[in-house]
Amino acid sequence: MAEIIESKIKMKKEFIKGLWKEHPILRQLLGMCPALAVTTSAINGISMGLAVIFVLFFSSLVVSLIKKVIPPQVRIAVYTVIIATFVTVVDIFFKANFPQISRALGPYLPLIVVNCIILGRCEAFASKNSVLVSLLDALGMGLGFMWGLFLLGSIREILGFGSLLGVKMMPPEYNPLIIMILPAGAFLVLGFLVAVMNRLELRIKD
Amino acid sequence: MKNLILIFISTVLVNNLVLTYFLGICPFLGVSGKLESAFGMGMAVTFVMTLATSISWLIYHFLLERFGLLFLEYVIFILVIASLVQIVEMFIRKFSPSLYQSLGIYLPLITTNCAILGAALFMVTRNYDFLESVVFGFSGGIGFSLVLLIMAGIREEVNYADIPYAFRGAALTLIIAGLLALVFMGFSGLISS
Amino acid sequence: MKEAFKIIVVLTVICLICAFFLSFVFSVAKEKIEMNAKRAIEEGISKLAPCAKRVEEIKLKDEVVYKLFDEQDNSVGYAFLAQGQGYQGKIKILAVVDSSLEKLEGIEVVESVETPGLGARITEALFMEQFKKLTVIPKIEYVKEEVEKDNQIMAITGATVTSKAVVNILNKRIEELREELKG
Amino acid sequence: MKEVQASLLVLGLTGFSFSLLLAFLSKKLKVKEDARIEKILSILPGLNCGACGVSGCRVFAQAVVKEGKIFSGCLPAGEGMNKEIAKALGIETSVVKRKSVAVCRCGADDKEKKVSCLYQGPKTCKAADLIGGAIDCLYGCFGFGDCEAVCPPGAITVAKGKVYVDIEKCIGCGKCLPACPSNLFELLPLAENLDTYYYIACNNREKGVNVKKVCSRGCIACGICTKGENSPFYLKDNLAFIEYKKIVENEPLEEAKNKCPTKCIMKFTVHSS
Repeated sequence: MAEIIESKIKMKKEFIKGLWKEHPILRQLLGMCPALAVTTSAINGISMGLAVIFVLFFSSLVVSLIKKVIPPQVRIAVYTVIIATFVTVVDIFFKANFPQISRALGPYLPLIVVNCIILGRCEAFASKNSVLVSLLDALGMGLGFMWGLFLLGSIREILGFGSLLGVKMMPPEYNPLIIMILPAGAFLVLGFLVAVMNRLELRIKD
Repeated sequence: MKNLILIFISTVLVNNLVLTYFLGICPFLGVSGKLESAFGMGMAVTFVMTLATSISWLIYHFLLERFGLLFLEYVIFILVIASLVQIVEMFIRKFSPSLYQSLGIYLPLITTNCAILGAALFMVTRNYDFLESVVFGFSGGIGFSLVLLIMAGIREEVNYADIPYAFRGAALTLIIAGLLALVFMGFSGLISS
Repeated sequence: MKEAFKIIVVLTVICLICAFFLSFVFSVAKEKIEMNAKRAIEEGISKLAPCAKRVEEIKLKDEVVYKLFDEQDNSVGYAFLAQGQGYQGKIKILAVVDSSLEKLEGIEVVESVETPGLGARITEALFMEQFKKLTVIPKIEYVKEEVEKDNQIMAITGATVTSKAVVNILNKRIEELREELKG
Repeated sequence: MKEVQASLLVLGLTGFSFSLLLAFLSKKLKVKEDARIEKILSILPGLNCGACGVSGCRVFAQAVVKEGKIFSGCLPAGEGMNKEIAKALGIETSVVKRKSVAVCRCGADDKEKKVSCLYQGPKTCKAADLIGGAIDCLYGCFGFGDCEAVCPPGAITVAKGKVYVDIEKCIGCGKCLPACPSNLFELLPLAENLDTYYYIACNNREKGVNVKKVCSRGCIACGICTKGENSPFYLKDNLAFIEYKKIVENEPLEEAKNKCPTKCIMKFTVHSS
């Protein structure tokens, strides 16, 4: 009985850590490329987050299942091919059912394939732990990634376009800061977000 | 010939893959701590990227377009890149263990380096011919190494500065990268094709 | 030897499984994607040329051009897709021109990856309005200050490269159309 | 259906050719490395934390294979994994126990340390030691956390100018000793039978009256602690020390701790096995 409870707590811990303690973008600094590129609006952030969750979930599932069979030399090649397959499925799915989201995400949807989170999680986690734990970890990381993207997307959208999720937020005479949409703005906003995260982490620690 | 030089300058300075397209940020933040590991990483990425774009161009034109298998695009490109990186990893491990030690975790991360796949995908959307895509891959790698070295130089200076606790480490690197991106935007008027 | 053999088998088998899985998913979704693309074009055409009721596809070289007919079935003009290299990537434009190929009914930028806030402003109505009823002969020109002739449009400040790209793409495509249709 | 065969052919062929290349190269470029290192690496958690006193897991695995024994044990892994490593190496291992714990010979915090000038140099102990003047006491702790930065398992935290060593986490690797410019750290040997230990949290070798001027918690070499019979304390150039070998039981130490006027004798207990 004790092990079941203990393993339950462990499971919960694996899931929770992705949401805050080991947040993929703000703490581990993985998956920055899409995080910076796509978050010119909150909607893009969410759809990219959803796509990442789908791909992360299924690749962790497949990787943790077949991890014993793969010889070390080909390990990266095999993992990336699996991830690429799932991303193409997502790409086709978005093109078929949500053409406008697929246009909005544009070239950055395939970049999930090389998204450091997914291979990072597969390489560091899924290839060393059991199936269920890696799935929980994948879900945790995916959700963490999504709310990170949403937060980043909404900040940049509010400052850059003066709107949130397309709804006008700012008074009309607010002229939007174009820099927020440009690459430089993305770096700066994310830099400050990581700093805020460090500050919060520090206050929790002492 | 003029067109090739144009591509080279525009990819290294104007549309730098890292600073304007956000490609390759993970190794950019991770490896830019020390100058020699940044240089090692830059050279490895340039090598892999040049080879990857040329092989991807060949596969794209002779295999994918002819059989109409465009949906295989991502899988094939990433397979090429992953295998190339695996080969580079074997070479570095065999011939310079010290560089292998300092690159450590970041060597496999080159495969997940968005810059390389990004370069291959841009080469497709901009439908360059073979020579242009080789130059594009090479200049993409050079641009990546250039920005990586600049960042490594700055960060080695920053280690001696007195930084508030919250901004230590990655947060400051991101802000430096933001300022670098602003600087590189200055180049945008350079080429008016 | 066993190690090398294992590498070859594993990688090839994984590739084959992925290939099969992908092609299966693609063949299922293929019609839907084509249907979406067609619907997007139809929507564009109906928006640009409300009077067009019937659309007829003509194959020219490898591009598709749509001949438009109104209720009385006389040709009202042509709709065509033109694409080219913008500042940062591909720009795709759907344009409708009258049957004499002299006046543009209007254009709609279908796809573009231009810098948000600058180049991306070509997708806003303000820019596209200028192309309504724009004469196309000899060819469209762009100016920085105010417009004098009726074949000129004003470029977006800060995104002259993108505006120039749009004008060039249209001119090139209309030129091609002129030879194909007249010739 | 055409796509299915075509894609099978194309992807299969590319995959096959690259796997051929990889297989061939992996054999030709085989780096002659002991297979056991890979085996150990797969057991280790792979955190590269340095708690074993070495720079990373791969280096730890290589060292363990080279020396044939587990020299300091992987702390995050805990007992279970160390036994597994031993099994993988085919050697039996005595239960991995740390032989000593680090203590800091300065227990005064910001309030107790007198500071008469405003130090604005770089916030590292090494710099403060070079420039001087951060605190009045010439032997004391600057509190800028050079030790905290270097401690592999992160056992040391510096808060309000005072060094706290988390006894459970400390693995006795001794990396903090060279890191502290005032050499305040010393490795206190852990005995089998004892679980509470005492140490003097002061390093000031000035006369008592001068110590009072710079710190309210420093050892003024009054010698009260050395008075009791067979007490392990002894005085050497105005500072109290403990002769650890002479300790039989803790009675005299506890007594001296209470009698000490400036309360600079510290105590800690070790819980884990």
